[in-house]
Amino acid sequence: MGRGSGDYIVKRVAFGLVTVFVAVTVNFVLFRALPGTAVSNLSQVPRASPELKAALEKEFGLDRPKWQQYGLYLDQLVHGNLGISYDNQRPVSENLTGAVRNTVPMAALGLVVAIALGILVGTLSAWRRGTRLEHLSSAITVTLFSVPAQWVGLILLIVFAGVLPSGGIRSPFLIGATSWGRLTDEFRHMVLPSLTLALTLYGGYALVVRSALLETLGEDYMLTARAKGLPPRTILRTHALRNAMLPTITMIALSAGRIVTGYILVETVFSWPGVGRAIYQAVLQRDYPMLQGAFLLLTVTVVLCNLAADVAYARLDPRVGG
Amino acid sequence: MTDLLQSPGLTADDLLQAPPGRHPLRRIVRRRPSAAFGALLLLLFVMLAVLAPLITPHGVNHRVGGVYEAPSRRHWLGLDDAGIDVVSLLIEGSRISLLIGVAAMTVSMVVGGGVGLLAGYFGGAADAVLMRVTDYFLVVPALPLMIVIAAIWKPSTAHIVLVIGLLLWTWTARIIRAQVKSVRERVYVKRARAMGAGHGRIIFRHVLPQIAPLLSANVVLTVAYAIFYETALSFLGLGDPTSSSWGTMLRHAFERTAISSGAWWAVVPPGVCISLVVMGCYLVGQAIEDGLNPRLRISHLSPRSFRLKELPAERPGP
Amino acid sequence: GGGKSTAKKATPDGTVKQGGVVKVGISGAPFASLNKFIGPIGIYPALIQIYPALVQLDPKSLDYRPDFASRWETSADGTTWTFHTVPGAKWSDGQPLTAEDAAFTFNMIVQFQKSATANYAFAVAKLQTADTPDPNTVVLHYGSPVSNVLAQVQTLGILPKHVWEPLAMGDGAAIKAFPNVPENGQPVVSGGPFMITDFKKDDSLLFLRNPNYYGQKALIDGFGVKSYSNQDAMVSALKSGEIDAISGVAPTAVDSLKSAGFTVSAIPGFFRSDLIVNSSQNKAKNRELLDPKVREALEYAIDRKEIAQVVSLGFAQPGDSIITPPSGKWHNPNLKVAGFDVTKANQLLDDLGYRRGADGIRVADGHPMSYEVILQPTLDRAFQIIQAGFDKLGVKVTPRALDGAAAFQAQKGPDNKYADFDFALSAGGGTPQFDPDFPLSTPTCRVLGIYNTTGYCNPEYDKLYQQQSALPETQRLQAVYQMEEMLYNARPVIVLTYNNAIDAWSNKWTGFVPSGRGLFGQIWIDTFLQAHQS
Amino acid sequence: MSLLQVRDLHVWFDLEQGGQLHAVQGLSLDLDQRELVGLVGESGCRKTTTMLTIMGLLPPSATVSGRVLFDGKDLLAGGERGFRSQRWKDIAIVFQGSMNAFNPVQTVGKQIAEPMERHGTATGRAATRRTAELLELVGIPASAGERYPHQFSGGMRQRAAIAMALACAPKVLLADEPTTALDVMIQAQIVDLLVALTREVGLSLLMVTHDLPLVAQTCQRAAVMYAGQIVESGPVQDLYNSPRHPYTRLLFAASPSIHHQGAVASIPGSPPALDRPVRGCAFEPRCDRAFALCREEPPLLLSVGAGVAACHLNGDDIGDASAVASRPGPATTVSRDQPVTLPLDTGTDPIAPLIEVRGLTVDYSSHQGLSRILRREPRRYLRAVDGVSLTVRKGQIVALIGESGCGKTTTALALLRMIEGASGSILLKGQDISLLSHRALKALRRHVQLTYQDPYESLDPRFRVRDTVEEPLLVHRVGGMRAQRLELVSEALVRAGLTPPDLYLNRYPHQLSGGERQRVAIAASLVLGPELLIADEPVSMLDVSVRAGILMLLNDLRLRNDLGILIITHDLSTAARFADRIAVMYLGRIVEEGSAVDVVNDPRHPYTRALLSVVPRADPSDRPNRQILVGETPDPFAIPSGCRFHPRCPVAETRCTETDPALHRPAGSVSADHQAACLLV
Ligand SMILES: Nc1ncnc2c1ncn2[C@@H]1O[C@H](COP(=O)(O)OP(=O)(O)OP(=O)(O)O)[C@@H](O)[C@H]1O
Ligand SMILES: Nc1ncnc2c1ncn2[C@@H]1O[C@H](COP(=O)(O)OP(=O)(O)OP(=O)(O)O)[C@@H](O)[C@H]1O
Ligand SMILES: [Mg+2]
Ligand SMILES: [Mg+2]
Repeated sequence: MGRGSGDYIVKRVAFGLVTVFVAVTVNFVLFRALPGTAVSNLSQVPRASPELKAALEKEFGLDRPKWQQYGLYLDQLVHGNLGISYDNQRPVSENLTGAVRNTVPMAALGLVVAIALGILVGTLSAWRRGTRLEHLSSAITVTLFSVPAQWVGLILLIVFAGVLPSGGIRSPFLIGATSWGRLTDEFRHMVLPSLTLALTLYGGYALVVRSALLETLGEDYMLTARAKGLPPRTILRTHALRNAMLPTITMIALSAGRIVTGYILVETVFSWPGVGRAIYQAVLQRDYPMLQGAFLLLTVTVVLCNLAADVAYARLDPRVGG
Repeated sequence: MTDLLQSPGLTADDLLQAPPGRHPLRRIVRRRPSAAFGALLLLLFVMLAVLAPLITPHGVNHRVGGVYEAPSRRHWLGLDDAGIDVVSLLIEGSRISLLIGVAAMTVSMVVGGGVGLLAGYFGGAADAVLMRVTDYFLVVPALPLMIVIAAIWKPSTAHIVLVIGLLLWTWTARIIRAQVKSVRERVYVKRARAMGAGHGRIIFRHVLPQIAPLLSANVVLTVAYAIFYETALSFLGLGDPTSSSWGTMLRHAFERTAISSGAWWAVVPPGVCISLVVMGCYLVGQAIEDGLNPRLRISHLSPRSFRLKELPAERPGP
Repeated sequence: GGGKSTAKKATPDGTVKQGGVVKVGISGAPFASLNKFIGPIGIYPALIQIYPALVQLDPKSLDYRPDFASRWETSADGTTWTFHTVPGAKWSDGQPLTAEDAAFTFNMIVQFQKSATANYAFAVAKLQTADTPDPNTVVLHYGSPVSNVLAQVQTLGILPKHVWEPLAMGDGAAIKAFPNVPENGQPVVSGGPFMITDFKKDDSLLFLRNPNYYGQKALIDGFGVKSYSNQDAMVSALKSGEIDAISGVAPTAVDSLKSAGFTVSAIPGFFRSDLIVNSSQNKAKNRELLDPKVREALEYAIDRKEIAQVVSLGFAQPGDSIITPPSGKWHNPNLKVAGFDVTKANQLLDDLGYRRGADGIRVADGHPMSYEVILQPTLDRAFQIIQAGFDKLGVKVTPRALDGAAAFQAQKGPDNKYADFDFALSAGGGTPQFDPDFPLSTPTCRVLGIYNTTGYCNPEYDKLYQQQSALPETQRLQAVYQMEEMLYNARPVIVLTYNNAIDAWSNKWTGFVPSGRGLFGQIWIDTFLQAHQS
Repeated sequence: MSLLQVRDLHVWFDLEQGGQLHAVQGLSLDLDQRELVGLVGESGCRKTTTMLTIMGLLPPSATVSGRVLFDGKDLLAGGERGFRSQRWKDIAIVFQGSMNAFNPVQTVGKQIAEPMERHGTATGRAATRRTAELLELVGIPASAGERYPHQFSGGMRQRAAIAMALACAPKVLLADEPTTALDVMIQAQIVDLLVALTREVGLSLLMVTHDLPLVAQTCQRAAVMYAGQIVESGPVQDLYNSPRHPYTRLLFAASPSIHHQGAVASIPGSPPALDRPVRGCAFEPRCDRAFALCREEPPLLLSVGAGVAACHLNGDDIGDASAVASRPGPATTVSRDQPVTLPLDTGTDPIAPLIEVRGLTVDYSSHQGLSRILRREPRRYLRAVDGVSLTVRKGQIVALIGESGCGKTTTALALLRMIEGASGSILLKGQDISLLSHRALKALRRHVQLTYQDPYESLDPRFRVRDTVEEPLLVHRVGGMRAQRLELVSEALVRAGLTPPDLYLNRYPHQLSGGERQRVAIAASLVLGPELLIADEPVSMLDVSVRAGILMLLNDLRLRNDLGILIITHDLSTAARFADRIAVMYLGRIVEEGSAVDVVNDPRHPYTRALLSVVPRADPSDRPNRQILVGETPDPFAIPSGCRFHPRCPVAETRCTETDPALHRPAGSVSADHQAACLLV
């Protein structure tokens, strides 16, 4: 790796920082282009007075010029402060933490299953190309890939009605349950949304793994490996998969956008109070700090994922940066 | 979303190796049964869309019966939550959804193609700036951003098209940039430049035709994503509520508890239609990409081995 | 306390089974905070259960009855109200609950009404101060007579002084920053029939019976509320027994719930669907819409029955006044809904000389009668019906879908001029109160740009509004009727339908007293007080 | 009995569009212990296919019959599994294009050790030790085993591939084009290594190549392959002196030889596609000695002298390879790449220079890593061309030769002002173009044209021949109307030897052979009527059989049209045969310059001498004492002090490390215009 790859990582980090800065700025402008403000929402109360409106505007700093708001926002950010949500007056970070804590286990479960399934199915269908097994798995994969997530969710809801909880993150009415009881309850709630995510996401991964692996299998060094007398499984494991993982890693990291899309839909279908719903809610409430925070979170997450992918890439592929 | 569909390492070098017949696309599609199936699906829906005004049995704005009336001889797939014929809605929906898909794809191609071309062809500072912008759109989660933009603009079909198109272009831009960068280094492009040919000539006569096949794969796939996103936006109530796209149908079914009412006919058909079109696009797009990638044709680790013909071998010939 | 016990105890007459937790599903409506000074919506129904009020609304008589105040007197000039509170009451944490708490709450809101407590300013209008001559008496001093003091003090849930006093300092910023959530297993300090023991933002709430409640204790151990963003999932949860009741059932799900053996209650609700017509004199174009005759014609072209049928499957009635029927006597019974009569509507427009152009669209003052209707996406079905009716009238309407915030922004326009929009379809009637004061205040000049959605600003009306707020009840009723009629005739809002409050619950439970805002509503506290296992 | 025997081998491939391709047609081959056999033939003769069959590595679309006997045991009969245990242990292979034979994400050492572990010949520490030994054996420091393939240069990778093949001490090594695409010097190093291995390790080597002189110089026996068959085999001496098959003779004739001033001829046509049965002799359409029988009946492989041949001429003496010129030329009926003999002609009158370059220097700025910017290290420059002076006159061919990376292409691009960062003066017909504006440059481009190395890449695959040739006209807005332009295009095609032009106008590049493509590229350069043509490696990517044709064409052009031509090449024999003047380049400098005769016959610079000594000669008896330079061209970032050649120079003295020599007339040189940059001459 040496200096070349160090350079490479430094460059990636710099790009990531630039991207985050661009995101912060663009988001700031964008959200303020939303018609209506939080104030007009919050002042829809009986006998709200112009004073209430003014009070709120002052409180949120919305009475200042936009560039000043931007400066303040940047200043806050630099100090690690995401601001206060208009919606419930709690720090955005606290709200986000709550939402993230709800989303992550479900999403992680779905994602891990999706990636594992994707790699498995992708590998099988590339390796066993032309066999009946491959045709079958490809058909299923492509079908699931083509189905909108919300629709899969609805169908699963019908199918598992009565068997698994139909929505929510936990049963809020378990009074005095044991911690084991709570755990199984939460897991049961997680099954359907995670399954929906897994089913709708794995296809994409499988297809990427498949084409990456197919490409690798056509490389000359695969022929070398065969010529050396290595058994197919060994070749697959030691030569093909590692090379095929390179593009796959990048793809998985970049698929974060798609995953978030999946979350929002799945969270809507399964009444899941996670990040996706929080963003959606924040849009409706014009809760700028919350929106900015959530977008920053997502952007940083994706940038970090990409960075992690780049680092992994650099570790896996000695050519990078050289 | 586009991300997952592009072959990771396909480069223009590979494209070069594909013999440039007059109709490579047709050849590719014809050779694969799955692609033929996809093309057939697309053809079917395009025909539905084109013929929609003629073959829609009932108006899509007219109540012809009770809410969620069950399928009958008159209404094969029953009625929706406003007493509108589902078959008619599906046919009309194919028009709207395909229109949105194609229009958003066009936007995405124009923007992404332009950015990719400029960045890839001119490189340097233009490339650096354009790519950072692209990075932003790449890392910002598309659907939330669409939600925001859809809320800024009034949700007309045109705006939905713009929103989707403007967020889908990044992948097109990246792919085209990579291709252009590679084609730009092709010897025949250098030769043209050495000859004194201008940028316009090089771009339009040499570069674009070369990346056209891959672009066409991207085109088809982008249509699929556009439809996907329209569905998602509509589902969240951010689509154009008055257009009868498949996404709107799903939203109505969702909002008005079609499932609880037992009205599967309001939920299943639009979902199936969306899936079929997306599948069609995917199969065709993937076939084009695979077909263009010669590296996919060889596998050194095939489950089968070569065949052995027993001696004596017959010698072909006279 | 017996909060956690689910044992079934028989009441003296031996028929009622006590205990159990009722699990209620609600649709949408996320709740962000339990601090009542934050946000306009969502948590009222929760707070009414935990914070005692001096008086409460009685579901039967639809009048205010003693609650924490066992009786009250009014001075002759109507500016001083003396409430005698229940002695010996306690907060859920054991601290004494006295008139001091009430006075503290009122004074705090008065003190910070321009900042932290601004969203409750309406309930302390003209209130100068509250004092406590003795721990069981609170006296409210008003600057001038106020007609709806009882309605206001019902809204003003009493806060525990020992919790809030330390926050009511300085500029009051700490008031809004207070999370007010159950912590370390301790419920939110409550004085009402229930206390909140668990709060998950935007997800769920758990209420358990308050053992220290001064009034009649609930029969159930408690109830939980869970928010669903998917109606089907909620219905399916009810069917599978995950929840016991739904507050706010979609009309489309009623049949299936009934046939599955659930009790479905559909009662007149506080919910309206409105067609707002821009009534601002600033209106820049299409000024013919300001003409009452044109509005009348348009109203005749609206098929309210069809809307009630298609959108609400019959669980709605054609509407007239902006005061909904469950408001009891405040709803003016003399207003008559204009029927669907396209001929008459056409006649009216013909009489105005608005002839149809070549495309079938009428021309008014040189321009086609073609308008834009702002609507929230959920109202598109109603829009379709209105559009069909207007079509027959030669009036073209095109939709412009916007979410709530954007819709209001589009209506009031920049500078709050209300210059641009023509129509807006909205789901009205978010009234959290039984009292008509709030709905009547919406079309006043004072709240232009704040929550006046119509641009209607009529000094005469405003004067009436000012008057009614100080009149004794019988005279106030007349004033309210007069205002309702004025609005009906001016039609800043064409009320399309009154929608039912539909709730459903499992037959395992009985004794609910649903309000016009659903099971989990905020009108009265009786909903769950009488509920028990069947 | 031979160690490896291939008997009556047939291979068929299923074609995607249906039908079968009979790729190998009854091939038989023997390889004895410690023998070094060459397998020669044009590209597409199925040499690689044959190698893969021997290794059992054919794809599933292949059908095989025949026998591959190793030590008397039939490998084919055992199927894939049977092969798997044998592979590498007994027979190992060095693949064609070893660039891609290594897994890019594994260290080279690991990949070398891998088959040892697999076959159990050495494991763990022993495998590591053996890997180190092998690397040392092929001349790579053992520590390099820790490195990744991309960190190796081309030559090192080729060596490593050989080391990998030797891992399990196989008895037979198949080397598929082991030197193609490598520089002459590296080529010589690799060949030396292989020969030494047969001697020291007792290896039998089957070397596949299309370079007949290379075989002639290294192997004992050779087999000539054509269209999936062996057409002749025998001791190399016999093949050279008395070829029995016309194909063998023509192959020898097509390879220019450095000191033989005999004519060079290309073989017309191209090998058959084999997707339909061939009647008669497969070579018949291209054969200059064909007669009626050849079209009717396939010839049988019969013993002739010490070897075998498959020709109906049945061992008639068809003349020795070097004597082609004295005989009537090959049949021209199907000829496209018509063989032209070169009238020997050297010294042209010293007329005014067409282009004159003085002190050309080109710097490339390196990619500046971010960490380097952060550390404020100065930007590094790579001096690709350092003070080059060159002159090309009308009707003259000047050859610029040198190893890969020495700056030849850069020089050419700078001449055309196609790169930034060049300094020095460039006079085109007396006018200094080094400061011309872009607008003026466009006019200049009409006069100076460049053709590129790779004919497969230099044509736009989507352009018909006419579009390609017409493009310069359109760009420069000359030629007027469509019809006139067509005329110009046809004329250019004719000049480039593509007659009749109508046959080519509407073809796409993939419908052309490599030679034809290069001709089209040349036609496109000629269409504007340039005065100077720069040809960058015009033949290095082409098959031997067509190379001569292209070179003849260039030669012809300068004679007929008074064109000045600058040929850039790394092939000394080409330069020696066709150029009037030769400039030898090393690391951005011209180290020797003079008339072709002087440079070839009286080389003065040690580098030129070394280069000349390693050029393979077609005559197996002419095996000169080769002076193989060690190492490779140094990194241009770290140009050695003093004479930049001194680290590799066999005769360097201490002063060479200090003083940078200038070009000067070497002592004792007969010609006034012969110059060399060496302190010792
Ligand atoms: N799997 C295959 N299916 C069909 N044809 C094939 C296959 N593999 C090789 N060929 C054919 O074999 C020919 C190349 O054969 P091969 O590589 O053995 O020739 P070669 O003599 O090694 O040529 P070169 O000198 O270019 O390496 C090509 O024309 C190709 O069409
Ligand atoms: N664009 C570039 N940027 C930086 N360095 C370059 C560039 N092009 C060439 N070089 C370097 O300049 C040196 C000379 O390259 P050039 O291509 O002129 O060599 P060449 O003699 O033509 O080699 P070959 O025979 O391989 O074509 C090489 O070390 C090469 O790595
Ligand atoms: Mg080969
Ligand atoms: Mg070069």
